[in-house]
Amino acid sequence: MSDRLRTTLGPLSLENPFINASGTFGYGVEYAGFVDVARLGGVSVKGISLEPRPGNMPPRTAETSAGMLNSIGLANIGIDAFVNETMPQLRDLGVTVIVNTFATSVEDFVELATRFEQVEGIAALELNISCPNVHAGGMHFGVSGEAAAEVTGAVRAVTSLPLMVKLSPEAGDICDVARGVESAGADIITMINTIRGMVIDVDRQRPMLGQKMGGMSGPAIKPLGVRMVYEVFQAVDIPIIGMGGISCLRDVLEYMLAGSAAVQVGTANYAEPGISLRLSDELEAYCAERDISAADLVGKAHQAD
Amino acid sequence: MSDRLRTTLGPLSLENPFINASGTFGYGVEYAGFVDVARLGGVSVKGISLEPRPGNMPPRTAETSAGMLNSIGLANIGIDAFVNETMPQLRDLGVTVIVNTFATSVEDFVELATRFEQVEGIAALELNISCPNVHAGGMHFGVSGEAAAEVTGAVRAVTSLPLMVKLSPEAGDICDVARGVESAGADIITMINTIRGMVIDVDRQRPMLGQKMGGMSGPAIKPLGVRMVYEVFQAVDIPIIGMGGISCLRDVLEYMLAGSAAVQVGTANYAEPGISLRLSDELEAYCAERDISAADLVGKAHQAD
Amino acid sequence: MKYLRTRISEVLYPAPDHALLRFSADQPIPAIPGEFVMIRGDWGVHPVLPRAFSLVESGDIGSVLVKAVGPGTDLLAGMQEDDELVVFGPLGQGYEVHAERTPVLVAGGVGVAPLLFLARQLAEQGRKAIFLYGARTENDLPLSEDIAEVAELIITTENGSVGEKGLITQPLVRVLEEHPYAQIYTCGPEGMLEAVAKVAAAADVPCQVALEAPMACGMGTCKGCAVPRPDGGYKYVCYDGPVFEAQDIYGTAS
Amino acid sequence: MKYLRTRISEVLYPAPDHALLRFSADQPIPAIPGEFVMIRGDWGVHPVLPRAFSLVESGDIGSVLVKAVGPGTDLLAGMQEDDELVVFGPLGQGYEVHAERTPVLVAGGVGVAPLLFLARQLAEQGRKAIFLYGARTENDLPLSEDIAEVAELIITTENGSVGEKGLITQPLVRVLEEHPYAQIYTCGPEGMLEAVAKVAAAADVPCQVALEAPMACGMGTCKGCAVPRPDGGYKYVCYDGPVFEAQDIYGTAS
Ligand SMILES: Cc1cc2nc3c(=O)[nH]c(=O)nc-3n(C[C@H](O)[C@H](O)[C@H](O)COP(=O)(O)OP(=O)(O)OC[C@H]3O[C@@H](n4cnc5c(N)ncnc54)[C@H](O)[C@@H]3O)c2cc1C
Ligand SMILES: Cc1cc2nc3c(=O)[nH]c(=O)nc-3n(C[C@H](O)[C@H](O)[C@H](O)COP(=O)(O)OP(=O)(O)OC[C@H]3O[C@@H](n4cnc5c(N)ncnc54)[C@H](O)[C@@H]3O)c2cc1C
Ligand SMILES: Cc1cc2nc3c(=O)[nH]c(=O)nc-3n(C[C@H](O)[C@H](O)[C@H](O)COP(=O)(O)O)c2cc1C
Ligand SMILES: Cc1cc2nc3c(=O)[nH]c(=O)nc-3n(C[C@H](O)[C@H](O)[C@H](O)COP(=O)(O)O)c2cc1C
Ligand code: FES
Ligand code: FES
Repeated sequence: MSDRLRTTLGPLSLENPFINASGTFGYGVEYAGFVDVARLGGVSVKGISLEPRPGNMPPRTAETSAGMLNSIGLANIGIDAFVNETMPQLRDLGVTVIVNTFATSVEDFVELATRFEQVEGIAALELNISCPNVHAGGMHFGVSGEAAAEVTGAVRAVTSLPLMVKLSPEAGDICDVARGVESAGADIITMINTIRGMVIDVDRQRPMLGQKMGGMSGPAIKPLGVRMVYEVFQAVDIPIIGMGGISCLRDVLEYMLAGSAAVQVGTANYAEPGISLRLSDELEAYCAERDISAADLVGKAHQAD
Repeated sequence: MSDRLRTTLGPLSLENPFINASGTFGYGVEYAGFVDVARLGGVSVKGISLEPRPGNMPPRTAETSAGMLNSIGLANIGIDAFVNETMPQLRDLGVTVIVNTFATSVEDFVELATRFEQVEGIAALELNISCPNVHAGGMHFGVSGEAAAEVTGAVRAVTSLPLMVKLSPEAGDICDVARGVESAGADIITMINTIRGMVIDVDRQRPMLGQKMGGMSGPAIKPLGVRMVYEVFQAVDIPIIGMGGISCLRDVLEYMLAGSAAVQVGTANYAEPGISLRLSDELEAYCAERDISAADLVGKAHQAD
Repeated sequence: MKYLRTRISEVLYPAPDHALLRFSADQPIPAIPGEFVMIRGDWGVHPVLPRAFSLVESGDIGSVLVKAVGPGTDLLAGMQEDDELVVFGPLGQGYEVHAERTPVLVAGGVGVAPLLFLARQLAEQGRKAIFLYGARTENDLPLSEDIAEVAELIITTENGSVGEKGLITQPLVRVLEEHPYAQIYTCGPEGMLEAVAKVAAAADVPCQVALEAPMACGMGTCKGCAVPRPDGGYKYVCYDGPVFEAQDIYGTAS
Repeated sequence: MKYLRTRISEVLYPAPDHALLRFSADQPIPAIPGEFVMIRGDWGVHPVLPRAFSLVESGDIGSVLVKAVGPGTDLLAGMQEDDELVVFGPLGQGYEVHAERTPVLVAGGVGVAPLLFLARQLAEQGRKAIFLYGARTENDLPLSEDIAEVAELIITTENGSVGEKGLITQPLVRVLEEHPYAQIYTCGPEGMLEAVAKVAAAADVPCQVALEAPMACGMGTCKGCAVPRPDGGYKYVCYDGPVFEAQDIYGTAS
């Protein structure tokens, strides 16, 4: 692997700009027998909470046109099991670990960050702020710049890790939220998380999912993600990691041209667990042909003609 | 056509619940030679403004996964030509005309409504509030309940026509906007309008559309529309006309079960100008088989098991 | 095999709306009957998810029996020799064969796939299984000739067009009377599995059922394929199963 | 014809990546060369829009020549006899044939479609057209045999694999010198149209060009297919065109 794909994201440096998105690649270890996980730019693990969570009532997934809904309910093994059992395996495998965390209060976000501060072998922390804040009537942290800045600032105060904050497309004003997290000390913005949708089972005449609504992902949301990355690129100076519907090289190029310095691949992992490595090879070939490095593509679509 | 499909929407009664969506069926007259336009539940004409508009820089359309973007720029012939030249043809054809209007100030919305008050043969007025309000720093009418209520109330005061207000999925809180327009006197809510997306031409390394961003429509946005109709059905008492990605009977059923008393078909008209009549026949057969009327389906997905 | 991009080497059509897809693996596939693979073709953006299929054969050649029931299986059933596939597996827990108990295999429709694999494996070990195969009509009985070669085949159809008229549980009751010291291995529609489990419980015969659930990853990572446990909490079809002891799913109540 | 759900009656493959789709119309298609139809197959949710194709034949049977360049045309070019199509048209403004001027037809690649239709129509009227056909290689010259039957065919290829090596404008210049009292009808890639228009203007010969633009409705209703007018404002390819007088598009400057 030459250096054309080396990616610098503020304090974080990656071998290549391909990160597998949280919730779509487990904890990474499950794929060790299938994919050379150490070669990935990084793995954002399934969202970790203080306590283990069993998840929501099934059915938890449904397919939509060029996309899918999920209402997994952030099922995860909890921080203890992750730190004690999973992290050692990830260190042995040489995976570049990005720890995705979520909580329903600022205090819990801070406690998670504080505890990960002691853990060896973590490349970055990613805050999933698309969750209801129980102390704010369940209004989720991701909808306003203020709420997002509050949790970002509180975590920034206790962590020395590169700090990523993951934005929700349901934000009232995505640029406002982006500015909020930047001013509060985030190093990197990752976007976009899923947007809520519903599928109705016309035979049962009820919502398909046990939880009724689920987060939509996949190619269907790509134009939304590219548009929002394009807008946020003009609103902030910190690097952006784009995602939402990436499933081929062309999608990667669109996100980079819009302003993403790196990308995350989510739903596409289900169909092809090794897709990020394939896309990484394809991007390298693309850059070699043009004798450029991937970084040269970032934000190019903003240039005046 | 039996009465199974007869649809009552507050003050408005339709032969069947299929309306062709604004901007996707022209002014209706163009299709006279292709489709029995009088048999349609209704036609929501291309958005009408006080002045004619030439539209935006091309390219104006781009395709996305299971959807499309458009940045037509609300090109239209203006109210004078519409009233003097188009309306007489629509009356002759016996089309159930829903006049979709848009403006960038409350005053202009009011003037449009006032002038249509004099025009014969209009079944309903539909306000497209997904437009920037020039007097509110371009913040569009559709994003807040307050702004939406203001324009709705002002138009309500001058029109005796059944009043539809069309909601944007980019609303900060769609239920808040729905309650706002209901309290301000709207008779019917239509939803959803397009959501902004972007496609980048990787060869030119620039946004594909002349206007950079465009409104996304088609099957890709259906889960979003169904979810929002489901939410709004619980928030208001006035009838809802659902739309967003409808292209087959199953889609129609999903929207009705979620709470739509009628539907609008948009993008699907491009591939098959007669699709609404075909779906209407299919819905009638579906209802006949089960010996129910379409109205029996409305909101059924909300029943507890 | 684990995970590969391969091509379809042969397509057979054992029944209407059914296709048997064979593909060559880079390395032999060490699979146990009941284990499955996730498969997706190069068909662009819709549908996005791969589909789960029980292995019918393993070795240098893998094969799956596809019944067309929706968008994904329609596309797969329409594929031709040389078309590209992404396949990964074998995944999940297969059947645990009991060394002494008389093997009674109960298949419903496309549930025949993993059980033909099992019947062949038993035959190789010199054990002839009793194979109960139920379907709606004679058109829903793919691979029955192959079964007859390796097992004692008993067929039922709901319309009586072939075999005994009625449901598969009728002959099952008789078979269990003749062979009380049996082990049931079953795969098929939800309703059939439950009925078979009831009969098994009543006859006090152990029963292994292969479940289905909508899946995204097939690898135990997405947590999508949850099924409630009778004792609370969830099991995951893709890695706790798809094969379960009947009572772990339906409780001992049944 | 206007608008119908029909089936493909025949598929021919006149060149690599090209398919000629023939379908039967409920009523004869009264079309003028240069007019087009919008076509979409029953391929589910992606891509959503129909595609525009110039008619090659009208009458009881309609046909279009499809060149596979992307998702929609790949799907159409892969369709088989009996597959369903939704077709509507004829749409737009075709070529206006001048009664006396020598007809000079200039086709680039798949732009041959409407011009073969025109050449045949002229032949029926006893007029033999001069048909200039340019392509990259010999593999990009579908239907040239059909043209030779009805017109005087002159071919150029960029690699010289067949006909004269170079661009079609070379023989065009010569032809216009021999036939100053001519009318040009052209269809092909943007660059070629502009070059042809230049040559025509220089020789003071009237020229009709058939344009393309991404289309949604094809009916003049969506306002998607706008092209800027040299004198400001927009023209719409689907109903002001696709055939235009060259100077209305490129101005008299060229
Ligand atoms: C472990 C396992 C092994 C299987 N083995 C086989 C096999 O050998 N042969 C075979 O033909 N089929 C098998 N199936 C079922 C097969 O995966 C589904 O039929 C397929 O996913 C349906 O996809 P579709 O797009 O065709 O239809 P969809 O429209 O996606 O689904 C059609 C119907 O099946 C339901 N469904 C969707 N996904 C699944 C799913 N993964 N499992 C069960 N139901 C689903 C839908 O709710 C709908 O009712 C297996 C499933 C599992 C979980
Ligand atoms: C009036 C008219 C007549 C035409 N006649 C023919 C014909 O007889 N035979 C034929 O093979 N093709 C014809 N075309 C072009 C054909 O419609 C496009 O090639 C087709 O729409 C491409 O769709 P796609 O999904 O295959 O590729 P896409 O990926 O959609 O497009 C492939 C490339 O073509 C461009 N494109 C997309 N849509 C159009 C469009 N409607 N017109 C032009 N470029 C487009 C895209 O920007 C991209 O560069 C005609 C176009 C028009 C407007
Ligand atoms: C099944 C599933 C589970 C997910 N779980 C998480 C999660 O735990 N934390 C998180 O931040 N994002 C989660 N996501 C969102 C993805 O990380 C990603 O933001 C989204 O799916 C868009 O990318 P994609 O279209 O490539 O999938 C999940 C997505 C899916 C499909
Ligand atoms: C090309 C195009 C033009 C449109 N113009 C208008 C318009 O003028 N006024 C309006 O209220 N909605 C307009 N819409 C939005 C549609 O009416 C509809 O709300 C949206 O497309 C979602 O429905 P669909 O997915 O069925 O297309 C337009 C949509 C398209 C695709
Ligand atoms: S399918 Fe993903 S956990 Fe089972
Ligand atoms: S394609 Fe719709 S106006 Fe021309």
